[in-house]
Amino acid sequence: MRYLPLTPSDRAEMLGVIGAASIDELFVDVPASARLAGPVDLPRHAGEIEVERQLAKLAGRNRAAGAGPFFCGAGAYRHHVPASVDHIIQRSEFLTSYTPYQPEIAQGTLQVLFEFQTQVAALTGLPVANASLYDGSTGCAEAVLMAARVTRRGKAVLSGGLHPHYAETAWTMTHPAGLMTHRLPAALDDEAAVIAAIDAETACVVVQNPNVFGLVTDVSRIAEAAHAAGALLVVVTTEAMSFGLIKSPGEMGADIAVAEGQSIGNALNFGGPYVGLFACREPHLRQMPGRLCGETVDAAGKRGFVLTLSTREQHIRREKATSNICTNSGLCALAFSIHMTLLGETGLRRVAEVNHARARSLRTALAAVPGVEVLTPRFFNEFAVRLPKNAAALVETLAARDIIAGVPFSRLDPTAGLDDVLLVCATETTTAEDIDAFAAALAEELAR
Amino acid sequence: MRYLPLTPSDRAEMLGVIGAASIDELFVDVPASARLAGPVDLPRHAGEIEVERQLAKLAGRNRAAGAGPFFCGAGAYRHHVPASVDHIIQRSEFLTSYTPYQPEIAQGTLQVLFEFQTQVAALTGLPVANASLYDGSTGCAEAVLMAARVTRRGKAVLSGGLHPHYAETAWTMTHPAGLMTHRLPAALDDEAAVIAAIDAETACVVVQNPNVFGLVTDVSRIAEAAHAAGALLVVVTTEAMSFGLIKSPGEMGADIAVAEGQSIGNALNFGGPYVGLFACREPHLRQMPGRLCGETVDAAGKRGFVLTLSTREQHIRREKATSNICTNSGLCALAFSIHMTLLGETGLRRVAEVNHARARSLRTALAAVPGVEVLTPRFFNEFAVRLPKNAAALVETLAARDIIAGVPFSRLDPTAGLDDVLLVCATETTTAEDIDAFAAALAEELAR
Amino acid sequence: MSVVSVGRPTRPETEAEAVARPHGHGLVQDEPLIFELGGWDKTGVDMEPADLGADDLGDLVRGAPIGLPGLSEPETLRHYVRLSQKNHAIDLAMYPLGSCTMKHNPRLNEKMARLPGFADVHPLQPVSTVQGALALMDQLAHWLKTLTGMPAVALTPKAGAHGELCGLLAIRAALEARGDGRRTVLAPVSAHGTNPATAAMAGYQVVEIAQTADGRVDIADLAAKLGPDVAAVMVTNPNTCGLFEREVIEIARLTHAAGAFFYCDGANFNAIVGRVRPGDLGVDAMHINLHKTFSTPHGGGGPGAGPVVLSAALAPYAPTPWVVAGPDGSFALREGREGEAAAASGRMDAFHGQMGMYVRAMSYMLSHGADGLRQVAEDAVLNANYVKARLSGELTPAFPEGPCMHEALFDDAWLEGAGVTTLDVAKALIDEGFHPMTMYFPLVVHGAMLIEPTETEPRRELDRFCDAVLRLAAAAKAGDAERFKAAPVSAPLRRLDETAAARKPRLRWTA
Amino acid sequence: MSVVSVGRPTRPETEAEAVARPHGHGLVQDEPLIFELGGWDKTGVDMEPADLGADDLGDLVRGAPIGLPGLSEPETLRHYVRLSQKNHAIDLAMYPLGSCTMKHNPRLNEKMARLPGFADVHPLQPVSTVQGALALMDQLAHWLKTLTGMPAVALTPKAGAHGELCGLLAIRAALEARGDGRRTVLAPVSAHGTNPATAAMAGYQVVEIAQTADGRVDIADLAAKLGPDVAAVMVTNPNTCGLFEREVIEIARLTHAAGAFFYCDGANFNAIVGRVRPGDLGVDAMHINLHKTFSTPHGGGGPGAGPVVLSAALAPYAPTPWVVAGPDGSFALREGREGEAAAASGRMDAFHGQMGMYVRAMSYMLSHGADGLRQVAEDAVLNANYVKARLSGELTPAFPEGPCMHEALFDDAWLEGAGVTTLDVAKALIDEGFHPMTMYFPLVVHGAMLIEPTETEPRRELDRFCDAVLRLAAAAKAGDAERFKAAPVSAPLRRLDETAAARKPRLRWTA
Ligand SMILES: Cc1ncc(COP(=O)(O)O)c(C=O)c1O
Ligand SMILES: Cc1ncc(COP(=O)(O)O)c(C=O)c1O
Repeated sequence: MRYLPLTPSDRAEMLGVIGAASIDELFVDVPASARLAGPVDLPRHAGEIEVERQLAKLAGRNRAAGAGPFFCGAGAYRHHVPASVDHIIQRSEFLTSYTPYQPEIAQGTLQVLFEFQTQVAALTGLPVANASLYDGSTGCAEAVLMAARVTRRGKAVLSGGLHPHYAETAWTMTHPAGLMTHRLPAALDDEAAVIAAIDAETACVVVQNPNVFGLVTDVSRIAEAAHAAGALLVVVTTEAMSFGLIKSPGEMGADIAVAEGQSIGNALNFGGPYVGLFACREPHLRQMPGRLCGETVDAAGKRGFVLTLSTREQHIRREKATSNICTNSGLCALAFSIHMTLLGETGLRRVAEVNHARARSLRTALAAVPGVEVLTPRFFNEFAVRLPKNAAALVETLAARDIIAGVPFSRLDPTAGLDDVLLVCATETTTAEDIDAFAAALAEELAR
Repeated sequence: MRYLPLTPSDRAEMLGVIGAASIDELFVDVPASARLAGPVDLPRHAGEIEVERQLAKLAGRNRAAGAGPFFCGAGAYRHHVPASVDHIIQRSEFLTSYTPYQPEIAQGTLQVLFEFQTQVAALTGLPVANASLYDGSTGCAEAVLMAARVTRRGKAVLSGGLHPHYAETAWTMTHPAGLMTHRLPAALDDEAAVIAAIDAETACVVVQNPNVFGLVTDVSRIAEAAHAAGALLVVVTTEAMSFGLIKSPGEMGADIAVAEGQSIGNALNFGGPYVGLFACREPHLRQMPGRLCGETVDAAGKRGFVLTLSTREQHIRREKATSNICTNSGLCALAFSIHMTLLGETGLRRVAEVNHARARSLRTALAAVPGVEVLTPRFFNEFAVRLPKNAAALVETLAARDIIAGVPFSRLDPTAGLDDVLLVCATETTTAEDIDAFAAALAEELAR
Repeated sequence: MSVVSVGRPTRPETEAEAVARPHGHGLVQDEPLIFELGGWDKTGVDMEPADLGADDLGDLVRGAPIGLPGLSEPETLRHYVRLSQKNHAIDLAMYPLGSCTMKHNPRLNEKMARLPGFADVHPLQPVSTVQGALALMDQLAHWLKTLTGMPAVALTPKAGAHGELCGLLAIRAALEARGDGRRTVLAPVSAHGTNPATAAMAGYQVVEIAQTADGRVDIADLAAKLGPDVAAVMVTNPNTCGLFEREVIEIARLTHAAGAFFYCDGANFNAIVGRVRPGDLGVDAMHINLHKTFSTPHGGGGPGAGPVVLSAALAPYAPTPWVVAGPDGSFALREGREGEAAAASGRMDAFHGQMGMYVRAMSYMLSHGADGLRQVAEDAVLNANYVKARLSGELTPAFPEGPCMHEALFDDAWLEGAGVTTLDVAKALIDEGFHPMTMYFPLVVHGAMLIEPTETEPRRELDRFCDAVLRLAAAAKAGDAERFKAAPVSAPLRRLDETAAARKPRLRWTA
Repeated sequence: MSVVSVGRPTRPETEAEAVARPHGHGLVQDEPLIFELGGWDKTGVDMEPADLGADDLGDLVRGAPIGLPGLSEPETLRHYVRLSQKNHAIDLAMYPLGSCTMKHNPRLNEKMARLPGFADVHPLQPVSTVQGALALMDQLAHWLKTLTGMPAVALTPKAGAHGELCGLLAIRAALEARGDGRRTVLAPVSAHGTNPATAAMAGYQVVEIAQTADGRVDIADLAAKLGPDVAAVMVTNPNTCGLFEREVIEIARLTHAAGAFFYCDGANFNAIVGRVRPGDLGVDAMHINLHKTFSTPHGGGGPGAGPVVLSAALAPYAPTPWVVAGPDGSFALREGREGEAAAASGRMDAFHGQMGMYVRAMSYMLSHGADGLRQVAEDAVLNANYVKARLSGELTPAFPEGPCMHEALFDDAWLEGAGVTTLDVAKALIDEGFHPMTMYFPLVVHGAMLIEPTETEPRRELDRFCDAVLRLAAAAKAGDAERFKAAPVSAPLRRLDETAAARKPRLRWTA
């Protein structure tokens, strides 16, 4: 076996040093009834050629987003990641290291995390950011838990513009601790309803911007209402690229900003691994979940970085920890940070503008298709359209024509009664030809 | 431009430090008539997305060997290269370093070269090997030049089993210096003719083993004859994987062994870059072309490695150098050495045996096709067949059926009168299904 | 270009110089923060500007400077390559962090995960266009179920701790389904911090179970604490002392008899994979860290993946989404609470979990096969026992009797009177070229040193490591405490002041 | 796993310690040779054994042990990753090797070259199945011809020196075609060693041309030496002193007037790409090092690629194979001496040259475009002149008058009396974290130091480099020769004994 360096003679000699007659002797503590006599019923080992063949065959049964016209967004976005990002994250020193518990030999990872935190703070417009969570959806749940700790209240108001899967994840991860999630019905713009739902029990209000229908809104009125009621405002962003064009959560009054960072540096990966961005205002720092990297000096006075404030964490505080999270999204955060370093402010704004422009071209093209109604008035790179047909069925029809037309809203929430709503997205990777092909095929199918 | 770090203000400030008013002032030495006023007539710069699209489109117009049944050999071979090989050679420290002229900060490359030389020496069965040449074909020409220097004679006898492109390259690179290449007609086995061609002017005899028809022979009788006449025997091997199964050139009396190392560690790459292996007997060491890495100690007595015997080389000896080669095949040699380290003797022998077995299965399958005659009695992983039709035409026909059937001999030497001969090859990457598909399609086409 | 080496013989080194330059050291490039590299108006990404402005967005457009520097590609490469060289890594030397299973990360896995058919696929594409992805998830599920002897698995948890939560939520849902509102989870003191933290997140109170002198769960104490309010017993097996819970079947029996569920922390599954099936031990739920046992890279802190295998009793309470194999060989996704998902315990995250890790784990499993995985467990245990045997003469094993499993635990009794702590030993190991072992965990042992070599360490590296530890032991016992206090001296930095960092946190760069 | 950091404050470093540990140093793993790692019966490749033996091969089967160790994949990774860290690299810091053009190697190039449609294609596949490869070669040819203003290009040479040979062989063939047996090549003393070595290989005698005081070809001497036996004049432009040959048009005129051909060594094309076309200067043949100007990686010594652009007079004598574009947009290969290839000068290598490098170079060219390539030349020249300007106060520029092109040449006059040589300065630069400049080349300058920053060096790195050189200059002038003699002290090894290596060569490992 190519991954196992011990030779039969190594094994024999080592057993000798140990003083064991056989390897079985080392498993004596296992109850006899549970010791398997031989290999389980699975195939035997295989060489690289064979493994590659099997997996390539499976991969070949998926339609890669880049293989043709493609318009899915709704929480995961196809962006171009520069080749150097993937090159760097594959360096042994980043790929095969652990969480930086021994800072003297982990300054590479630690400095990256410090830079990452600074970038996330800048993007979200908030003063402190952590070193990553699993993804945006679990980050959203953590934000609700954090708000409950900060406010010592038990209710969260979730806007109907929040991604339904985020709302479900928030429910799953917060209800066992006794929190109540008040989820408003799916709606393009429910500012009034959100404000109306805030009460004295409300720990936080969770809104998404741009929301799941792509709508970009000014959430400052909600912020005011929440703050007036002693609640926190959590702003969720599923499309991190929008930070390059849209006012930041911090600028609009968010107390906690949560984002899915996949768009920067990370591939679609059928949904994971992704990277959760998490930032908040300074006073709440010690209620933050996840790892934090801080600056310090070494014994010779040289600047260095360490994981810090770990008394918030499970390995110190155990059941009193701010979260149970341990392994998080280190390498995805690295990829995010590298891509962001390549972009810089100039590049980020440029790419964000291109996304917006492509989405507007897409809107123009789809709006011209008879029967299609564009629902979202202001958007970044995705928006909702109403179709004269069931959206899921239409998506399947177009997929058969090799056009991946977007995400039917019913896929996110089958109970919302929005079966005719389709969410579409365009990014810098979308071409004019892609858009033309989509509009033409859509027009044809709707004309049938 | 993403690869250019200077900003406009950097440029302005730097011109100030230099004391130049404009960049044009730095080009004053260029005759005015030759200063281009603006960019040449080529497209403007392009982002990664755009470049990737253009190149992927071109790549898509080539039939990758791995995309279906594939049987080409004849000097380049499709083998499986473990994923870790390509991973390692992309490490910045290997990829972006220069020839190791400053040994104190190049021990990584130097130790690899020392290990490479040792591996090549072992494989070829000769005591000294160099740090690589461009490829097998230019190595073959260098061997002829070296033999002429060693023997102070001017004629090389080239066996008709030598790859015709090697023979042509040898002619191209040696005739200007006044050497005579006596190239025997293409023949499956021309031992007698080769021996007969040796005379007192003969500097060397060049034979290939396995030869271009795949034939494996015992070249010791030719060695004896050459040595008796005071000539050297150069043994060329285009399929380095065969070293795992076939007696080495050194064991059969070669004075110089030249091989194409592509098979180990390197992709097909449409013909290059490849890596030339070059080894010889000790007394001829100082006539060797190319770089040599040797062991020494540092000022603290620690073992280290340096480029050595460079008085043979162009940068010291100029027109008296043993060759003009400067940049060679460093990274391909690294890939070769890593793959060889992964294989080890056990793995090399195993893979070589599998190659042989697959080729024998291929022979069995093709021999059963009516009208096909197998010409090569003893082979490693490739052999020649005679078809009842023009081989080149048949290869095109089968290509249209997505089977890459091998190399028509006429492609290598259109003048040999062997238009009905097809060279076919199977390796560890060839499956039983590939072979069946080939044999079936061939039978069908021949039956037409 | 060529360099003429004017061959002036170099003069031999003086003794002073030889001392000043410890062997095996090299220059490490200093590297400022990206914010200090002056790239405020640079970018390393070329893109034609958009043909339209964003004026339709009015004052929602971000006006104020964001504060993000950019770098050209050459500068970017240098920044990160320089930083990378300040890290230790598995690929550089042994990384014996107990409980972390720092094993070799095969490069084939990386290559497979990057196939466009896996990497460039959207989680919400029509199911008809992702049949290969679903097939792979189904295959992974089959392997995990077969290896554990369990009937079901929930793939979506993002890491071990998330898997723990998933398992406890299934237990909670199962109890609620029978109207049972139990509020306590029992767990030993030696448990990893995520266990109590997760139990708290899941709404449970944690009660600790005592440990026996030989490092296992105290069955009598367990039996005494089990009662009608206990929802689950959480036990790590092999446990965090590196020992197999001999009485595990009895633990399960007692737990079930009390109407509770048995959650097993499977972080240490590497010790028994292919040799023992948790399903045969009475386990109801167990998370598997794909980033430990199944070789997906730790990446400096993730991503991981924490699938949870479930017993028949818990299977209906798995979270959605999950893959359903159709009779025709096609696959569907159960995403909502329809049909057999009516009792699902919720959704652990937005999509399907960690697909990128599934591919890597599958690539690893196919490579090893049933036979190879069994060998993994054997070699992991052999390596740990070898280290234990080689070090036991000088160090004090926490549990000298009997074999350990995949990791060897020592306490700091051997340092008694030396003026050297476990921390000092760890830092001194850095100067020997190794990553330190896990220290001060588990909490049940004084000054714990937990050494997990994993099966991918060759004999030679184990010996180098043991030799280094034994050298350090001799130095400590010889009274050379100063060396330990000064350590590390060969790392890019000396010891870092963690107290200062926490006292006045500086968590981002400011101008 | 988690680590409790028992926050004992670390004690401040003593002064002695601070000195013993120069800043910016780290541990470098020692690593034996693969032959010393004990892997005589190991392998890192799994493959089912063949179902047939090789008995049909009789005694041609290799019986005796070969002597090749094998290693498992984890051991292999470690071996090479450890070794790699002993190398300097562009990605680590400035690598100002004059004449080598050590510029950034874009990672997009690497990605493109690995597309299966390029990497996994056999050179002898039917032409109908490789139309994309031929199209790429045609496109590369178009770019090279347009950038140089030359009508033809031979792509197949494997590196610069091979390109020189190709060019001289075309010249030779052209002369032979007119029955002209000239036997001399003229080249300046400053020429790179490959020039005379190539001329000798091509069967020519080399006669040196004198150099003027301002570092250019002495036209009078050239004119005097030109005669009926001169086949070619080989001149590097910009030349190896980093200067543009002001009289290049006159050189061409004189050469042609004497019935000879003008070969230009194009290794320094980076200085003028997009700003000057060699075709406008009267050049007949010029090789282009794709691994210099067009950013394909040097890889520790290759592979490179050395396409040769040719004038109309030489075009018929290009070597085969070459690509022929059909009117229908398809491509054919001219492989033998049919048709317009009747006069071809032969075949430079077995297949089509360095396809892998063509893809990388094309990726680089498309990225830069005509505008970006022009900027490349400008920034390369700007950076070199900046270094020259910053260092000229303390060092002695070999040719102080006027600007240099892409590299700045200094002699060692400034070291006069300091007891420090060019070699010492080079080794001392290693301790500053930089790769030394090219030293002792070109031969026309005493103790030459040739500094080529390239356009991919940021201002900040140029300043770091200049500061370091100026610090060293101050130290040398202050009489601190000892420091220079001892250098390097911070590299993985001290100075190596090259004399001993050559005296009794040990060129392979033996047991
Ligand atoms: C015993 C044990 N349980 C649980 C965990 C948590 O796993 P993860 O880090 O994947 O969340 C760990 C990992 O450190 C562990 O060692
Ligand atoms: C001026 C000059 N000419 C020719 C060459 C030879 O090029 P190559 O190394 O690609 O053979 C070089 C490279 O070092 C050079 O600097």
